[in-house]
Amino acid sequence: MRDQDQIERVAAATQPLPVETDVSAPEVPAAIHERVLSTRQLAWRRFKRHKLAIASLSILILLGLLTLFIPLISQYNFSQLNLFRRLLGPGSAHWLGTDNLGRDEFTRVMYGGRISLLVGLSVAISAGVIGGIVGGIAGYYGGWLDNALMRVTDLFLAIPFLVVLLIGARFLDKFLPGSSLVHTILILSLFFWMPDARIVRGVFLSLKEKEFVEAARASGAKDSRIIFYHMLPNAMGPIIVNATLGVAAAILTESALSFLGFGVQPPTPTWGNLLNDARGFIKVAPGLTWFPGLAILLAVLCVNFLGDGLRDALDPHQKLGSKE
Amino acid sequence: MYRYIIRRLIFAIPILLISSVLVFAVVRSTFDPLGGAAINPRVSKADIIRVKHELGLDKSPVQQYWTWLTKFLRGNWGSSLLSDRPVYPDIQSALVNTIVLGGIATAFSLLVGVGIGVYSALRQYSWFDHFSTSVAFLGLSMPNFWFALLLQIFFGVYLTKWLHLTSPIFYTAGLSQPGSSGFNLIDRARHLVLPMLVLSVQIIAVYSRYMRASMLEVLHSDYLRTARAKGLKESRVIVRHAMRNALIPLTTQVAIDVGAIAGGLIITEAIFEYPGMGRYFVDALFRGDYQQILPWMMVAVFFVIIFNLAADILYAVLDPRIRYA
Amino acid sequence: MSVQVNERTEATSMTERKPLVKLEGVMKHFPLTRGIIFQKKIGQVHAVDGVDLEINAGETLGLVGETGCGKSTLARLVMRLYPLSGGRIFFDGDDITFLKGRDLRALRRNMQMIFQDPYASLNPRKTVGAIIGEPFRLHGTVPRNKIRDEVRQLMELVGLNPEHYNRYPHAFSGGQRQRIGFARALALRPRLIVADEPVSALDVSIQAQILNLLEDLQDEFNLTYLFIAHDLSVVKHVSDRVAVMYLGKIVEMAPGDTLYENPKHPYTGALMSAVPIPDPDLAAMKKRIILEGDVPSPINPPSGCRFHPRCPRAQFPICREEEPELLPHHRGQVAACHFPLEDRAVISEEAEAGS
Amino acid sequence: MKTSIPFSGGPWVLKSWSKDQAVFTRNDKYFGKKALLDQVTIVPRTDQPTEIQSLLSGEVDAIYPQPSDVSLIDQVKGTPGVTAKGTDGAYFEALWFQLESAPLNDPKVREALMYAIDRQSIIDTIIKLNNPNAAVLNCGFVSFPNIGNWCKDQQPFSQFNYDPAKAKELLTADGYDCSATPCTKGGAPLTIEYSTVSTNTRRTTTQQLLQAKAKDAGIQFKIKNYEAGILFGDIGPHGKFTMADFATGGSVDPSITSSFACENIPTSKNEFAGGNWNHWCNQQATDLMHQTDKELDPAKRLQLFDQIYQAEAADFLSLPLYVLPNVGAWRADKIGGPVDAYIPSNLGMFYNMNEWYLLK
Repeated sequence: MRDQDQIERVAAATQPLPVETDVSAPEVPAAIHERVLSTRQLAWRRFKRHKLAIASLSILILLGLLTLFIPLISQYNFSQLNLFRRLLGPGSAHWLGTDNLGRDEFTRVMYGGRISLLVGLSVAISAGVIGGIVGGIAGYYGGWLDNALMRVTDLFLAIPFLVVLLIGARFLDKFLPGSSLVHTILILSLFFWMPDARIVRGVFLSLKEKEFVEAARASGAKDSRIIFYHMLPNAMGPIIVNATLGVAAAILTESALSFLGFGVQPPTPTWGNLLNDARGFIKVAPGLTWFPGLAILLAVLCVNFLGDGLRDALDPHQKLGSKE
Repeated sequence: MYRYIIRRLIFAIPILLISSVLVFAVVRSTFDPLGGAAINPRVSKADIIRVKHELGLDKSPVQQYWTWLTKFLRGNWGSSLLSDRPVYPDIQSALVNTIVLGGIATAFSLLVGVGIGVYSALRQYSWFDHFSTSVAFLGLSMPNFWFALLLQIFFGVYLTKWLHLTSPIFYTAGLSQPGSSGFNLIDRARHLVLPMLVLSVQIIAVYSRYMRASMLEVLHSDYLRTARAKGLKESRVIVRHAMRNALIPLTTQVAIDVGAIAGGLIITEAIFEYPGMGRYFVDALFRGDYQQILPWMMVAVFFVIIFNLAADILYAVLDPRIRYA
Repeated sequence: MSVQVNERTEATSMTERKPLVKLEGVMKHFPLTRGIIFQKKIGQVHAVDGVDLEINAGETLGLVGETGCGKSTLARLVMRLYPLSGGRIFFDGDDITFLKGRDLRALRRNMQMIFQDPYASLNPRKTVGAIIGEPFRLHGTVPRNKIRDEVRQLMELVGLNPEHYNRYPHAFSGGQRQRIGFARALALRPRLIVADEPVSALDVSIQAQILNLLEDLQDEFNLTYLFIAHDLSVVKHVSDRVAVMYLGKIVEMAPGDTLYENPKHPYTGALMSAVPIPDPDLAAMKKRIILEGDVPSPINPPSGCRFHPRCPRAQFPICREEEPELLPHHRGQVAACHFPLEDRAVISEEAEAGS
Repeated sequence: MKTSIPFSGGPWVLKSWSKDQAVFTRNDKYFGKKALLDQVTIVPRTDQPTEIQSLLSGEVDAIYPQPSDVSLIDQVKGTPGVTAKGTDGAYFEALWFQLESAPLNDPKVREALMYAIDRQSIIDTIIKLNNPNAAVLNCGFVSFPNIGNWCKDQQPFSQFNYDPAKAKELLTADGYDCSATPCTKGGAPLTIEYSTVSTNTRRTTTQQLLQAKAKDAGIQFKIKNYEAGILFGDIGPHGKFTMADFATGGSVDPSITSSFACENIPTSKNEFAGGNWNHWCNQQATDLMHQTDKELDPAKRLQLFDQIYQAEAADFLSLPLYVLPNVGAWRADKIGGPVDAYIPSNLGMFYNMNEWYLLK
């Protein structure tokens, strides 16, 4: 009971919502006469009922495509200057106007979105991988290893998060040369994995006691196969939900870092540093403040709704047909 | 229970010590202690060597750590290399300011968040529930520095201009009116409103969602059904039984959050020029002032550890299911 | 394939002289710890506390006892799913107590397990085909491209529709799931199958089908079963010999009929009295013995005879101080009791005395 | 400085001082012109946007910010009663080259770089936002550019105007292949690392501007920025940069030996305390520097400095960009007096606060 609560507490401490992770039987036995559906199909069915999540997913896909194909859509390059057309308002030539160096704001917001989304996704994925490994090992082997790993996790959770990010950025700058984009992703992933680790550990602790894991061992499966082939797929639901919410948190954190002047450095635009650049023109060209801000809001909102929908879909407590 | 608490307290000491080693190692290896001095062209080579010796930077890392720790514990926190101001009084006042801001924001958010959460849970799927859920999502997804920026420009520039005021209704920077001395409640409040608002948006969103979830869980539990079946008044069922139990997880969450406040208001403080811990840290970081960063980190980490401990103990005290021998 | 068959015939002939599985003083203690980083051992659960047992090739050994008596732990010890705290296990004459890694996995080909909970023992994320086929993949006994056919054959063998190869476990009923578990256990053609309460989670109507299936399979594959249950009537139905376990120890072991007719240990007697009897006359004669008190905690098992706090025949101080040994009574019957029950009809007499 | 009040001469007495504000009151014992205001409070603000914000909202009455890439004049426009003024300041901003780091260890590349940098566009786009009269800076680096004669007539850097074609020509002559952008030599693209203070938006905007412009000259700038503490505490002294943008000031009576002489190249020998971050070692110039330190006659010193300037330009030591503007803005509806008198000076806008008064 404690563990479960701990997971929820910690999850809530580091991300927007308390995650109602499931660590019990991940299956709802379908009555035999029902049409036989795979777990995935059942999840998809539940997901489809979540209108907001569907809408969010569509918006995100659209946004993703826009940012990916922005070189084809826009006639401008994100770094292309036009010093004669600076700080223009929105218009037909420049949909969202231009910035202080006469660069097309629409192109920059989209390109910035590409970087921000890239950061969000990479961070969520690598955090998921780190957390999955740490939590998996801790949950599977238990004992002193579990204790040691969980104390490390606690330690990472305990240190003020942004402080470590700021100091960590410096640390990397000093000891590991590389682009600020890679640094930002590295640093963020290094401080986003703890909720994943806790969730995976919780799921593994309960799965470990499941007979199908014993059955696998009795069949002669190695630890690695049991962990990755048998247990991990059963932990995927909570991991995916958490990773989704992690994308949102990573986008917000990256933009905050950039806003403070850390994070991804110009000329690579991100939503955060676009906003930071816009501050000096808030009266002259308010659009420069509004558009990147709204873009962050929209993207993060959609990711959060998507995460919510996924939680509903992947949470096996929820039976198909019941209205909850 | 007392033994548990005492054991946890004793246990916190090695954790604090280990943290201090880590803090020292990380800060020492990341920052050049004299990096700040090097900015100043007037500092001579001889001075640097002298200061190096004074600070004991020519000794072994273990000796350095030990000297630093013993001094730190005795209250000798050193002085900033750049301004030569002693660090202790500045961190103290910064800490007080941050606790004031964080405390008020947390208290306010708790009040609003719990209210919204409980009401949403009681009226699940009502328009209020849907509305508050949507607003909570909006709050969670809002980049808070952006929100702060919008608030600043609205209250600071536009509203002041439209209403032909000489000073804004809510100030956009600082702690008190420049030049004022002493404490003026109204002035202080006018400075606190905007940063508090920015902080609260997210906390309210988290707490209300959290409260709603745990309240729903309690409402669907067997013992509550039993309480109802016993014929208790609905209001009593809600307040005495449901809310009390639903508040348990939130309480520990709040304890953890409060611990993080000491080091965690960096963005809000930076934007609102609020002279708290976050601002102190960012200033020190920008200048690379090792002498300021080290004690700051220790204070922040100390708070986190202590409040995490408090959360654990609170949890043990509040949750009757858990009994530690 | 042919080589394997040869081996088996040879092995079978050998085990006529030797038991297939032999347990010597097997113990399993689970430590109870406290503390976060520095764990202090504050006690241990004596789940299995010195068990000697032999399972002969081709027989079915039933193991009964109340919930929590350690029978499931014993099953897992035999399967080497847990490390032992003490004692030795021999399989086919070889000491397997300390097998590890590759050797241990190789042993799995010879012994398999069937689990109690048909819902928990199948990985919900894998198709039936993947579940049954996994042993083949793990041990490479069947070429990859043949696995599918082999699995379908197994499904047919246990009474499943091979068409359902690609379905997920949630689409099956409890009985069907247990059949899937059998198919998985049989895939490697093991010599020993440890069945841990294989029918206790099933409807009574399905129990019989499954038990019959077990018997059919035993004949067909010359299997040896360690059959665990808390339901004596089921055990008696399938077992050649029955061992009774109480608080981590075997208290009595005998051929099924002997045990039923002439229990020696008062605990067995009490268990037997709870078995429903199809003959109404006999049933009328019989009185149920209700044991008083709870099962004592395995953390702190009673001294001497572990049954003494609940035993209606206990005499002090001997029962409290001296641990009884397993002594032979009738042919093939052993029991550990200072004051064993007298032959026959004792049950009702005891019951009257007790009431 | 110590927390004890450090000084109290002049027209003001420091009443209290903390990290958040410094309060000055009139020094009634001052021998000169007594201050007209009873009390003045100085408060810190992070950056120019915030300072402007505070002025516009009426929270402060006068600001004297570090200019960023923000249009002070445009931002203030439209708020009646607020006046802004920008002039040349006392510091100058330049691109500094670390002469020992590739590819800038090749003088030809440095020469081409001089023509690849569009200084005029920096002035037009960024500096004029704060100082409408700004112009490209062309003299050497020794003193306050607008004080005294040190930077008056000599304009050794005026020859370097943005000319991408010429830059490419020079590079081609140096063995670079400029058929594609960026130019390449032996397959390796011509990339120059360009560093500055990451939190200074004026500089990062300049950077992006120059990066785009240099592309036309076949040169690729790779941007690698640091916080001030790292750039000036670690990267600069240890010579870990290739090209960096930062400001420097001189003194009224300059000596440049510590900044440019051979012996002041930071090395492990002098514990990296030397001021010659450019690693420029021109023995002739160093000798001239030593002479200037001994020369007492200002006219002769000026001549010697001129020779050093020439050597700087000839060695493509660095490229001066602009004089950092001094900007100030104040509520003209509230404050009277010669508020803007000292904005252009190195003494700062608040130097004559004692002559300011409140309008009723």
